[in-house]
Amino acid sequence: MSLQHYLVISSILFSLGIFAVLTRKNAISILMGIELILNSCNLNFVAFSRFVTPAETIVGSEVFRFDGQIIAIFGIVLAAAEAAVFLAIILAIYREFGSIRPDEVDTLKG
Amino acid sequence: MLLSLMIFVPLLGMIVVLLLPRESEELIKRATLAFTLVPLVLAVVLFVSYDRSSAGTQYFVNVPWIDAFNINYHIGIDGLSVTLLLLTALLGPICVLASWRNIEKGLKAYMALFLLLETGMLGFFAALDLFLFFVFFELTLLPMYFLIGVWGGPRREYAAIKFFLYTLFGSVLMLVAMIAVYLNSNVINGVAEGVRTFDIPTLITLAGTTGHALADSTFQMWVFLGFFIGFAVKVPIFPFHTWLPDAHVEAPTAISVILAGVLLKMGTYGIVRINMAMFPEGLAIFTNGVGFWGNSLALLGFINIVYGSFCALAQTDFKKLVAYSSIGHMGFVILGLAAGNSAGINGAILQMFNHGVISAMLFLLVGVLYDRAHHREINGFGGIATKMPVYTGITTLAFMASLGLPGLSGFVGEALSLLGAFQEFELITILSTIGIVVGAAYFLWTLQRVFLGQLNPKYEDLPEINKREILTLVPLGILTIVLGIWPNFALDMFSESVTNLVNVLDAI
Amino acid sequence: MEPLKNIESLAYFSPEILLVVFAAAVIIADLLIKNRESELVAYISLVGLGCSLVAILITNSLINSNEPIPLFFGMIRLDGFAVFFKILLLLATAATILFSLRSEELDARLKGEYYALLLAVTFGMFLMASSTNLLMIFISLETVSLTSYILAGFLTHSPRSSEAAFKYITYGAVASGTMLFGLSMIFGMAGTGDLSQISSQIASVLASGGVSTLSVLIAITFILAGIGYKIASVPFHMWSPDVYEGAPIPITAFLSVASKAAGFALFLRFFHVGFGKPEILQSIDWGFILAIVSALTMTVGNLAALPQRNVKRLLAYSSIAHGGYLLMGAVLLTPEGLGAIFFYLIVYLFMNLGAFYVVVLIANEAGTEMIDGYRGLATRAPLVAGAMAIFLFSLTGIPPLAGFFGKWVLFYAVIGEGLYWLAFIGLLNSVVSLYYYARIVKAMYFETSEDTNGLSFSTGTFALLSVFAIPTIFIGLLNIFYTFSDKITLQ
Amino acid sequence: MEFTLKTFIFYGFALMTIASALAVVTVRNIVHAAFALMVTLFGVAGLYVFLQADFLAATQVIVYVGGILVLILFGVMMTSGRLEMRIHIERGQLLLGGGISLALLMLLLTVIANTPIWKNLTDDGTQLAPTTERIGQLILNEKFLLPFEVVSVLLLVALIGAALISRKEVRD
Amino acid sequence: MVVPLISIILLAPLASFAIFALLGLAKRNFPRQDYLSTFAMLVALGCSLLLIQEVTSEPTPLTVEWLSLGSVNFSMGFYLDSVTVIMLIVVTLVSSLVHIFSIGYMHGDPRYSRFFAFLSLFSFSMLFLVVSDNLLGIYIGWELVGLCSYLLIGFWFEKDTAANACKKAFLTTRVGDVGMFIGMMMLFAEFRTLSLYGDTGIFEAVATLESGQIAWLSIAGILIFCGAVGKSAQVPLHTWLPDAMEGPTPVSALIHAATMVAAGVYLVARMFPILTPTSSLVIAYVGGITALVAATIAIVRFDIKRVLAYSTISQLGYMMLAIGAGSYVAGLFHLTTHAFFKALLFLGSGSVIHAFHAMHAHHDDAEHTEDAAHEHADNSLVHEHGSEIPPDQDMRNMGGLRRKMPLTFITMLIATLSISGVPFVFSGFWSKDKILGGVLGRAMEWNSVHHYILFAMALIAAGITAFYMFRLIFMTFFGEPRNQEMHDMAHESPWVMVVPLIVLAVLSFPVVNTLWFNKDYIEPPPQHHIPAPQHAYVSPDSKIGDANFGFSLFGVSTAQAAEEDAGPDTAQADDAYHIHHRAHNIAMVLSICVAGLGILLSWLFYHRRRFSAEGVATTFRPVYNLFWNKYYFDEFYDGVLVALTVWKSRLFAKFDLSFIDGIVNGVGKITRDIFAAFIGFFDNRVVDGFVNRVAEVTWAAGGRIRKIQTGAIQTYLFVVLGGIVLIILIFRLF
Repeated sequence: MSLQHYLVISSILFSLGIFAVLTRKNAISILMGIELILNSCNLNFVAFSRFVTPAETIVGSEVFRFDGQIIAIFGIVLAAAEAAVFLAIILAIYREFGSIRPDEVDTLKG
Repeated sequence: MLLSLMIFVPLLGMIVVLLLPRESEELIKRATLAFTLVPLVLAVVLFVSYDRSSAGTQYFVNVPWIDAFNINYHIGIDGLSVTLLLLTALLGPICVLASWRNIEKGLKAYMALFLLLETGMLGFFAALDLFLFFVFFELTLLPMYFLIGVWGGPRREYAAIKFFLYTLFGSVLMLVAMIAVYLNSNVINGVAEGVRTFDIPTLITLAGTTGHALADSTFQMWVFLGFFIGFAVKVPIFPFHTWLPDAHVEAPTAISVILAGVLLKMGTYGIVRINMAMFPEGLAIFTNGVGFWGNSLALLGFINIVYGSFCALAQTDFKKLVAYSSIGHMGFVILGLAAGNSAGINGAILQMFNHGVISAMLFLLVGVLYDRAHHREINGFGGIATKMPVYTGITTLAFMASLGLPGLSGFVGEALSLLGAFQEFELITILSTIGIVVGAAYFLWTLQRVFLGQLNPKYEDLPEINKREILTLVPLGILTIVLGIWPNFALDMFSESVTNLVNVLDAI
Repeated sequence: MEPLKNIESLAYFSPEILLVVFAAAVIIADLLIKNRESELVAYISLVGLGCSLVAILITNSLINSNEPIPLFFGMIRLDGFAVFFKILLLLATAATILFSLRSEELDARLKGEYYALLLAVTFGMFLMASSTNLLMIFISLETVSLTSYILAGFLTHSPRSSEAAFKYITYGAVASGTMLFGLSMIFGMAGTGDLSQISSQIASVLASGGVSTLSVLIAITFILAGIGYKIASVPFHMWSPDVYEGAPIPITAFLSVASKAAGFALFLRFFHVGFGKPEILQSIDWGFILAIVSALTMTVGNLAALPQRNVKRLLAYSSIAHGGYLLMGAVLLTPEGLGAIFFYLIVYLFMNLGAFYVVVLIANEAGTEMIDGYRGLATRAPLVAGAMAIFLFSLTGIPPLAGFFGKWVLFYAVIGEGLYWLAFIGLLNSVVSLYYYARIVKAMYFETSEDTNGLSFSTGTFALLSVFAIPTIFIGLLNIFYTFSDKITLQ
Repeated sequence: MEFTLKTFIFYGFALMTIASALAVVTVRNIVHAAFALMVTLFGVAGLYVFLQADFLAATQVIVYVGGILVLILFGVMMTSGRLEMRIHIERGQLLLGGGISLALLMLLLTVIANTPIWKNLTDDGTQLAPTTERIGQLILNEKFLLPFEVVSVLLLVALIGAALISRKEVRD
Repeated sequence: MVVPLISIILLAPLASFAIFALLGLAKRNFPRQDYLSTFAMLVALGCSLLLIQEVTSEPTPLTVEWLSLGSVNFSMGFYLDSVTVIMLIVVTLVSSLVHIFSIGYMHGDPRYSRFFAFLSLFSFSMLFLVVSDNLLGIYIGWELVGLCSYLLIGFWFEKDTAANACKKAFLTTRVGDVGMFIGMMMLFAEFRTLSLYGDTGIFEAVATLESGQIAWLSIAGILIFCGAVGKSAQVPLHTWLPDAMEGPTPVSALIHAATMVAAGVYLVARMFPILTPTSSLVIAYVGGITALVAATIAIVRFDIKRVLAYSTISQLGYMMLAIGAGSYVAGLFHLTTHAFFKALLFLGSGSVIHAFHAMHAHHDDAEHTEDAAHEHADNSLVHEHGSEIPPDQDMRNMGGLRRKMPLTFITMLIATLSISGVPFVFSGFWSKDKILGGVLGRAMEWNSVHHYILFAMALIAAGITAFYMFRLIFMTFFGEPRNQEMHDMAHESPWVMVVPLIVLAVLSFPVVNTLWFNKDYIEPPPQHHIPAPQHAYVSPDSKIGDANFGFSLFGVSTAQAAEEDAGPDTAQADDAYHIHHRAHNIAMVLSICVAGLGILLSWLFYHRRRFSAEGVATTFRPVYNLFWNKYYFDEFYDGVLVALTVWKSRLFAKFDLSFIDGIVNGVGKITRDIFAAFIGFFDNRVVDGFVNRVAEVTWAAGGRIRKIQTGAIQTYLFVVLGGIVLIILIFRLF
């Protein structure tokens, strides 16, 4: 369970997210891909927080390694906010275009 | 002060004209005329009061402008610039008069732009700070673009943008070269010390200082090229010339006059002021007659002469013919400059001035005819000498001056250029004389087709040239004759400066 | 200087706080006001911006030029750099609000939310300009992005607007996700989120071989995706034409100026502070990559602008190109480069906003965004046409307009670093750009329209127009604009 | 590394995460995909636990699974009558997408392989103190107050914005 | 006194023109421009006569600085020696007479005033040319007379033939002028000055050249001579002069007989000191060939003015030959005598034409309608050369006029006798004889084949001259009228026209001319690069020649005079004198013989009609054709130049059509059709095309980039992520 394990997992998640984003034909699936990407980032932060960042020693032997974790928390919050707005926009798109296929929303081009 | 006043009076005029009500056209015209007459008066004053015995800059003003780049509002005149200032200032009111009746729409904007243009041109010839020089150089672009584009002929849009793009392309290279010069202006023996400068006189001195970065011949060569292409577009030198016929054909008469009379001179003036004075080493690479590039500048002059002349011969549009003849005549300027000796450079500068006067006349004359017949097809006329004897007389004068008839101004510059060039480039000069014959051919042929022969019945009622038109032509005609008889009138102004320049060039 | 703690920081944070307070005030006022036509909320926003400006100036007087003040345990930093960008962003926002007042696209009933969002996005941008911590960088970026998505999609019954928002958020989310991944890698390499510490840490691990060059490079490139998308640099620019075209015009103007400026603030701070150390540059010459990116950006922007018929879209490409010009200065790492960016941004602010303002006016009066709609404008509305011509030629960089001086300082800085090739490409691009800018001028001046009725505008319109046009003429000619940036450094 | 129960469970979680993520990007039925995503999120939460980020693991479950995922499902319900995605994906797009993803994966793996400071950092088994309290302090009183406040503004904006945009009809 | 006098000489005609031009701008006319111009010329004539007294033995240039270029200066000034004064008097005298003649001849022309103004301008230019002391000044005058010639040839510009002729004249001479200019450039490049006289002048500098350095000087001399070839209508640039007869006849008399065309001779004489053996020989040969060619062409012309034109060319060739052969004085002497009698001949022919004036007007009308028919069909440089002769100039329409116009007849007869070289009483004999003697003398002295050939040419030409001149007289004045209608209309000209004829007739007698030659008035300048015997020879030549001529007139033996004059000189000079003396006697005899033969043949052919000219023409058809077609010079220019570009068949077709055109037109056509078209094409397609291509590529690139912007968001994401991969890979590669 070394750092590299986690990093490999997160890399795979990231790549899968990218794959989803690039190939899925549904806006919501793209959102899911984005969530995968964000999760992989968070995993990275937490892993680094655990293994890399210097520990802060508050009392006795208690060791805290936090920066990464807190970044990850904010990451989750941001993901939530983004998801909310994203879905709102998907609804608007659905209303205007009657479809949430990303390749059908292409009136602006050239 | 006098000089600044002269440069900025037209700008003031522009503001005044813009504030005038659009409907009062007479007022606008008169105001414009007044605001162009002021620079003329001032130019005459400068011309007369200029101390001919000293070659140095006079009437200079040097105040800081943009400290961050050590840019100064540095203006001043030497013999060369005062001559061209006079030309510019003279053509100003003439062009206003030439536009008196035939601007049908947007008179106010036209006059305002014209005044702006005049400020740009005057400033350009007076600027002694490289940056200022460039700004004024470019300042002429915008008004010109609009003047051609709005008030021009059927293909005006194309002509305007072509003019703009070509010139901008050239000036972009100039800008790079300019920055390079500035950046190296404080480097001596590889060490940067002191402040950088755009001051042209200072730079000229520095470029002659041994060990200075500006004096390095490779550096000079590249910078020379940068500036040269920028100016070459303006002159225009083959192969950067194709904007000129289009611009001329489409531009209204007065603008053609300015274009041929002044704007083209900006290119050659720049070559003298910057390329030759500042980068003699660079110049030498292209004019020393040695190696592959050694004859290139003279060759360009030759190509311009022959190419322009033959193109002119092929034209059937009167104005286009005159436009191509301009290309040919500017070739003599280039040839003379390439010679780099006293006769050549003096001749080239004189040719600049003379060509300004003569081509202005030619375009005015074409305009007179166009205003009456509403076309410029040379073959569509014939025999109009019977109907318009005075017009024919003046045209003959202008043609003769342009084809280099001795006794008229065109000859002196051309002859001196050739005399000078022959000392350096014998074969090229001899070949260039073809231009003299072809020049005579196309002008005489035009004269024949338009004026001689049986009167074309279509033009039975062609009215003779009127007083206002004569008024625009007479000063130019007088200059043509006076300079033909007494060229020292102009030459005196700049021959001292040229001597200095030649000394610099000879030192290389 | 030791980072200030939270409470101590508040005083220095007052401009941002004021923005948030006024955003809240706008929402509350909107609830209270019954008259839907009232423009009060807009004026409240303007007052908020004014107060914020005053606060910025006050905080500016508190900082010693050489010593930036780290706030909130070093999360953000108050320095001349931040102050400059804040003022710039504030002006852009104020202009956007004024545009919005004139715009007829926007739904009058949603004003409260609209202005509140504008203030919020400004708040986010302020943070972007002052963040010195990876977390803050990301959060501020996301704040701006999210708000921008909403603003771009603000037109409720416009498919174009919704599409713009959709593309924007999809693109933005992927880009920011990628960036976050990159940030996490940097975090993992440096073990800290603080930029200045990152700088030294990365330098030392690179030196010790603790990380490979490639790893840092990949991380930087990932981060570049996020920042590059904000400044619309190739290859991260593709959202911008579509979004600019679809978004309400004031928002387009805002995005093209403010968002881009904030992006550059972030870019400069991140790269110059985080990776500007010579040791890092020795192994990873990201300046060179970005120089190529910059050349590509302006070329693509200018070339793609050539065939456009829609003025808004054309200006979108144009602003991509201008992003490319700015990027030239950003890769230099010299005081000249920095000063050039500052100067260019000021100029760009006026000329680009001015151009967009004219687009707003024409969209309102003539009901079109197409170039054909500009035909004969010179006779129908001479002053507007004149101002537009000034803006466009300034964007081209024709003297004596400010745009020329902006380009001048940029190219000067670039050539000063010996990047002749880059300067040359940039200048050629200026020539190309003339062509499409001139097409609008051509339509306005050289062509005539069937509709010859004069367009009438209010005095206020002309006043606002001149607020943009006059600086566009004069900024370059005045000495002071070249010198103020001397004091501003990035540490 | 010894093969203990702990490692066995770790690998289980890892496998679960990756497998379900794979399902997220491949299954045609979008609801199935959403459920796969849920599994992934749980998996990641499990990994957090392994990393001794207890508070974070909880947050992951609550916010992600409880919030975001539900939101996504709502989105699915509101936008599509049919849950099956019978949309043909062009082979080219698939190949290119797969290529780019793989390339990125390769790059990232290269980074991991080429970063010595990340090597040999194994879980030393140190038991960290529960993090919740300290996190609370950091966020509310110390270093992370500013991000926290900013995020609150962000959430407010997102709230307003989402409401604004998704609203079917503007109030009249 | 010199400067004021010269100034008045120059300014008087100039003022006359200036008044016309300035009033013209105001669209007015001076009421009596004719009197004004004539008066100005008379004033100039008076001043010229006064100048005779002012010539000093050591002439010095009177210069002002004209152009100062620092290191190089150009000065303008006057140089007054005997040659100048002679030229001044010839020019002012002939010009005055032509002015007076024109008052009658041009009466009633719509552009009457303008004609006189142009004449004034011409006189000014010619006088300026004559008095200039430097090459630049000469060149200025040189071109100005060309301009006036252009204006006056094209005076009746409504006629297409006139319009073409004036252009052709200007352009053809300009070709020569360019050569001259190149020569000037060579001199300038070497000596840094264009002044001829004085310590810094070219002549002084030439004297110091080593003999090894004169190869280029020969070239320069020949190039300068090119100017004279153009101006003086020497082969091969002579074709413009016959066409120039489209101008009013007084113009032909003044410009194309007496003055301007002689300026070439004057120029060569002025440049005498720089001539080298090579360049001298070239000049002499060109002159000789011209003399012969033009004379043979003149035989077969029927247009009275064209006969005179070819005669002029021929006589100018004579002069060139003389100077080229070193007979400086003889050449100038012939210039003077020729000026008078040829002016007389032209004015006489003008008087004849004037007699048909009513017909002329009638003909004009006809031409009008005809022109209107194919109005402006002629739009190219090429024009169908007007080979048809105006009826009032066609000698075949004349005959028997001696009774109708006795005064004209008598004066013209005197001139004809003079030009034919009828001995002793007529000036032409003496000048021609002097040339022949000079050439033969040199041939014998140097034993030079070249000069023998030249002598033969000159002699043959002299015979032919006598033949065709009498042919003219016989056809015009003797026999029966061939066109009764026209004959009936003919009448003697008014006094204002006849008086100048009489004056000129008087001037055709040697008395007037001899006065100057008698007093050693002309001193030939030294030639530094002609071998020594020549040097010793030239100086006595003039004296001996003059003495010989002068004394023989007064009935004193030439030999005696020569002995007295030559006095105790070196043995070499003595030798030279003897050779010369012998040569002169031989030449005189021969010249009288050929002149007599020529006149006799002419009498037999055209008066007695013993032989049929047509018969001879048929017998010697090829030769006749050669003459009739003017040695195909025009066709040659056209043909050769066309051949460069047009394929063979077309070339032959043109020959077959007897397509007559001149060099200018040929060049013009080629330029128009091929060269300029190519350049125009080049300009449009290649230069512009390149730019356009760049623009297109740019534009297309814009279109490509646009295509990437598909509007589908996933495409954009591909670009983003692909871009990231690419950036990394590219950077990795470097």
